[in-house]
Amino acid sequence: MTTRMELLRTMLFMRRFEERCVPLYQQQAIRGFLHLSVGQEAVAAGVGSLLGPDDSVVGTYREHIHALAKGVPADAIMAEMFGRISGCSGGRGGSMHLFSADHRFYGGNAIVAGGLPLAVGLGLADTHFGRSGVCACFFGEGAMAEGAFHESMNLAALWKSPVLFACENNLYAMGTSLERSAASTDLAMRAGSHAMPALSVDGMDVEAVIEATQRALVHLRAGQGPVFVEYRTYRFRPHSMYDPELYRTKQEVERWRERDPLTMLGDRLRASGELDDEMWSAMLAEVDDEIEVAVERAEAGGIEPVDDLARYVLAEVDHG
Amino acid sequence: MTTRMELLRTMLFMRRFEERCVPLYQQQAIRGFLHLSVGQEAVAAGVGSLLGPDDSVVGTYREHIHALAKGVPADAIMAEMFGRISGCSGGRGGSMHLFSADHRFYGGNAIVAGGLPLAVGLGLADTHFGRSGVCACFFGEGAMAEGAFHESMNLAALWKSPVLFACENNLYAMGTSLERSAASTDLAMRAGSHAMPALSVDGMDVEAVIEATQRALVHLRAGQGPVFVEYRTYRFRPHSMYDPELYRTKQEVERWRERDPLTMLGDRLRASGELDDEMWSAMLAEVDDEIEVAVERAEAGGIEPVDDLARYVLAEVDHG
Amino acid sequence: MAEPAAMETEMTCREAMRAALRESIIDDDRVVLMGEDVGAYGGCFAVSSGLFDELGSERIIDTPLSELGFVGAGIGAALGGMRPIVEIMTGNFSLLALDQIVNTAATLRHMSGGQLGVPIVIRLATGGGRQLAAQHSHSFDGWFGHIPGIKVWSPGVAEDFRWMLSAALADPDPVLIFEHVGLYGRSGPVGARSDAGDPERAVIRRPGRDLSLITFGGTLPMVLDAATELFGDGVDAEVVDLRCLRPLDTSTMVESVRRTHRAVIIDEGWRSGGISAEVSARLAEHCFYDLDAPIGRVCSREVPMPYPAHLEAAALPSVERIVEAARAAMDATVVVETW
Amino acid sequence: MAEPAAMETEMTCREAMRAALRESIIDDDRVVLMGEDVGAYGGCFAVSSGLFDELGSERIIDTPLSELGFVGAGIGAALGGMRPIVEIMTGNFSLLALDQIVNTAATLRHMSGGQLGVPIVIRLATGGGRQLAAQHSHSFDGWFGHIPGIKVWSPGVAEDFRWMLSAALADPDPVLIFEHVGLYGRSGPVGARSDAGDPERAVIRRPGRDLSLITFGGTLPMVLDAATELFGDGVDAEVVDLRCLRPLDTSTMVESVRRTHRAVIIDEGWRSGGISAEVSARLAEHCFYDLDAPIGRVCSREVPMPYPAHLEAAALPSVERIVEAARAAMDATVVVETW
Ligand SMILES: Cc1ncc(C[n+]2csc(CCOP(=O)(O)OP(=O)(O)O)c2C)c(N)n1
Ligand SMILES: Cc1ncc(C[n+]2csc(CCOP(=O)(O)OP(=O)(O)O)c2C)c(N)n1
Ligand SMILES: [Mg+2]
Ligand SMILES: [Mg+2]
Repeated sequence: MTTRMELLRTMLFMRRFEERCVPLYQQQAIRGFLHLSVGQEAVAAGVGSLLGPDDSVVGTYREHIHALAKGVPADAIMAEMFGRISGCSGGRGGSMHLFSADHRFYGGNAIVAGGLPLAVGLGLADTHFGRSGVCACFFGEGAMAEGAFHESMNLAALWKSPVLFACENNLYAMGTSLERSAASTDLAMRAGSHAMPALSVDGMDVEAVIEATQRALVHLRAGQGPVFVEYRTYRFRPHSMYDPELYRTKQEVERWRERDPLTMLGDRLRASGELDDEMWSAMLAEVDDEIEVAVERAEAGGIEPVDDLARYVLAEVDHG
Repeated sequence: MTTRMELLRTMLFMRRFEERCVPLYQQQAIRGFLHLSVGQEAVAAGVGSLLGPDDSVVGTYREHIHALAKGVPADAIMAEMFGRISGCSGGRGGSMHLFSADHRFYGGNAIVAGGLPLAVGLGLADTHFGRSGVCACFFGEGAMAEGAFHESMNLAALWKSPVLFACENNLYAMGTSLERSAASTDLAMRAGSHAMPALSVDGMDVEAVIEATQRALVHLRAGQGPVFVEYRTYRFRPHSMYDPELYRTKQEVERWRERDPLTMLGDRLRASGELDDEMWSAMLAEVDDEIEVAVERAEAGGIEPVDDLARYVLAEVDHG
Repeated sequence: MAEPAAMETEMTCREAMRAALRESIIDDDRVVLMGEDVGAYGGCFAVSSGLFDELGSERIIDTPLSELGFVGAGIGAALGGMRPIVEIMTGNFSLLALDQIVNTAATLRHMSGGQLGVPIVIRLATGGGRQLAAQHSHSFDGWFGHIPGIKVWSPGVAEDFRWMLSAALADPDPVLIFEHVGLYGRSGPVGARSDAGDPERAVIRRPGRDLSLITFGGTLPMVLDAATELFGDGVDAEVVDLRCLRPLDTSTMVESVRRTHRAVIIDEGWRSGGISAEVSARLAEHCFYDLDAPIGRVCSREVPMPYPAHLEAAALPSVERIVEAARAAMDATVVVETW
Repeated sequence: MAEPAAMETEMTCREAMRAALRESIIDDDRVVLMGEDVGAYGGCFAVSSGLFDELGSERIIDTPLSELGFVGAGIGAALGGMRPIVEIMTGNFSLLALDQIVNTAATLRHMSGGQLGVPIVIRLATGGGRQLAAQHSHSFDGWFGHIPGIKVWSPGVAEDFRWMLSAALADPDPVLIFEHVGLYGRSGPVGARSDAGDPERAVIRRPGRDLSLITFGGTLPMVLDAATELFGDGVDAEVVDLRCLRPLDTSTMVESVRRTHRAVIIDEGWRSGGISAEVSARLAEHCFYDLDAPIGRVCSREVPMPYPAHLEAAALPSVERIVEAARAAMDATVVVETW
């Protein structure tokens, strides 16, 4: 079992890692689209703490912290955002396309809901080969409007594919709020209509996340088919670095910041005497040092020679 | 109000019209894929009896009787299946692509669930222009697995588009039974999850069909948004003319034939003294005569000159 | 009525399209703009920014993430008498809606024997150059040119961004407008509509005698730059802007090549089976006896778009590659790119 | 192990593919067949008939009507170590799954820097000629040839129906196999696998000296008929069966044309932007100084497929049109079809 202090550190690392990306983006060390999860750390950290090496993860374009949660090293992620050959996708993917076969981290998918069918298939393969893994598939509430969501839910339920459909409901899909994009905002009910258990949980409270996910995993690991969990969360920052945030008020963001998952857990740990200011400062310093190392390593990474451009379109094997 | 005798005649016409297609197909007067609705007449007849000229209909590849129900003349439909220029689509569409702009009959769509988004848009346009029409959109239960179904349901509910989602649940999609293709076989519950009223009704009983549809239409015509109705029905014949029917037993078909919508209504009319053998024979003869006229007219129809092949790819107007 | 545009103003392609959208929606109550985040967010590429506040949510319709659904709904709305402008955020996502475009919008008129038409306009951002990697950077513009029953337009200058939309809305058939993301920020002169010409005719953007550089959309600026560079070297290149990829204006390009006897096609799409192949094939058919050199093609390398700047730049057409191909054509050889 | 095939038997293309499916599934427990009605129904075109009863529902998986979903699930299963054969009932429906094919299957290896491969095989029935009209008859085979990261194969003879599948399953990348519905009932000799050759190499089905007729898949039989007819007229045509539309085997076709100096391409897809354009462009690039006549193209007319027999026949390539185009090539002219 992951301790509460470990969870706090994991979330802090995620937070600082992503906050560090902001100036790097402004300095143009990181390019393309950059989607941060700041505010949503409890979900990735909580779910991630319950997954093992045999389990797989499918993420979205907002997947840095999910990759971290699955154990992908911070420097490989940072290097990827820098487009370096030492990146976890060899520099070819960038922020939206992190991959690590070794960690069973299958992306990194910039097509909204594009990863869901993959998760069903990954689960199918685990079942087919009698392997014990489950697949945690993350997506936003906006993805639930896509046909791919429904097709995947039905297929998974029909085939009892061990997929945790982990919906991070942060209330917005870019600038479109859930009420403006969904006739029914009761996400668990919609998911449940495909004959699978569906729960909703406070996604700002990492302990609640863990408790709900544990319940889901019992069902999943018993081979009883997929489970849907709605994690109610919020992103504190814009959708991406380009977003003028015209669609929500500063006050709304402030209200949600009061439920910052780091503060919520931190306060509990302080109350129980497990954490004090000094420990916090030490943790912060340690985390920041680690991140700085990741940044330095990323900067030091080589870039792929242009002559290699055509590599990896097809496999480099002789299958004649 | 359509009388019960009129409904019986409508269903009889549909039945005899489609049964007449079988030898015509064997004689190769009708070609391509041919999907008959024999057994399902109560749905098209019942719903059709409640639609007016301002209402629109979107069908599938199994749409002959829906076209009839919307008032498209039998000879134009038969001529279409013959590929004649006098056909309701000028001969270009065939059995799967019946159209009649005059009757607001928008196909004839051979992509499963392909018509549903269209229906949402037709409803949107009616609302946009303040017109009173509603759109009756027919599809099979198999179509509910397609992403297009869910996207359309959500869009319609969100936009309060006046669409009657008329699901003809005949238990099979080609050879795949509902239990084998849907994790949840509770269709109304799945539809209802998109925040719209959803009913289930005996689709073999035309009076039940009418009653349920009337309720749906009250909601629709009041501008309160879409409604889903599941009509529980059965096709007595193979999926198309190619189907070896390996997936169901003769006994199952026989059991459903006991609930033949024509017999059910006929028996009631006999019981109430509205129908006797003589009237029935007269009706049958009259209907068959009409159908024979349609066949003769179809046979007499011209074919489009080959030189016209390129017509209708784009509009023939000068918009320079 | 929206105010008429002043004569010959300078504006960015983004502003030009915004003005066109605004005008179309104000002038014709059948017109709406619908798509993901076109409204409250202000448009992913800020094209429709401000319109939601001005014109309201009934005319600027934010849709859920349902590309297949809302494109199909747009088709239905067009059948019902509306003139919907459906925005698909990028051409990459249009693959989700392709069934509705190809199997429905493109076929309805023919299948119905001419009874039904689908006057829908679909706008799609397209192209690379912004390090958005393999799921956000591809150019499917030319690929859509394969489909009968639709039209495919591609503005390359601010003037066309300003005036193609109203022409598309006046067209009774489905028109897809591919807008290269790299052009939105570029400025150019915009004249009166009547000067814009038929959007389905190619335009000579630079006359020249020695060879024809044939292109469209996002690569037009770099082709003009290449022509300038070539001119410095004594090669007088003609630049043909196709503007419309379906139907292709064969005669303008054929006439150009009959004058210059040499051609290089520049297309940001992949080479194999792209629109560059069709242009080449047509020239070979019509200009077989006129050509003094093999036809060159400069396209994107046949790889999913890589993220890092140096690899992306290497994957995309460039002034350098265009100049090299043009020089090869002048030498009557061809740079055959093998991938 | 499935029993080894007897040497040189005669079988229909349908039987050949069925034998290939059966063998692959029996021999390798990573392999499954999944798709709509492949199981209990026996396959829409009866290709998999009997396999469900023999091999069971875990290996012959009937899917719901969810093309995007089950193609994506197939991709995921391939990532998970399976070797799924996903059947899409007809190529027309593949447009619903195109996002998964193009944005995921084709990009994953590249995006992940070579870590992940997608060894999926997608089988699609294709083509017209059965009066199935505008939503069931189109040939998108060549169109898919535009996409880097996938392979597109098209068997034209029973031998290839028999042996392409195992080669596709052995390939670490996504392979699409387009099977023309008009071929299923045709018979041909089937030899041992080792004789089948690399499926990505074009094959000369009939050697000839006067001109090259280049084709693949469903049009191969009529091209061979046309060659026979031409031979009666004193024209000795070589017939090149491309077999693989991506990667195109440029050298075989180029060598053929360097020998014959004339070429006509026959493709059931639409002409504009089809694979015929790419073949033409490559020949123009490689054979510019070898060609004695413009390259001809015989394709489907650029219309959504009409239902009536006479119009469908007029829309599709025919022996007559091939012979006419070949004669024009012999006269060093070209029949330019304008639509
Ligand atoms: C198929 C597709 N359509 C549109 C987009 C553009 N887009 C990227 S993220 C996004 C919003 C997604 O919202 P949600 O699923 O709630 O996830 P969140 O960003 O809130 O984490 C949109 C519209 C896309 N990437 N893919
Ligand atoms: C997108 C798509 N996939 C597959 C098919 C092939 N197909 C035609 S009808 C059919 C079954 C549809 O079943 P259902 O929706 O229940 O309607 P029914 O035929 O029972 O009326 C299938 C699989 C198709 N036409 N379109
Ligand atoms: Mg969200
Ligand atoms: Mg059914």
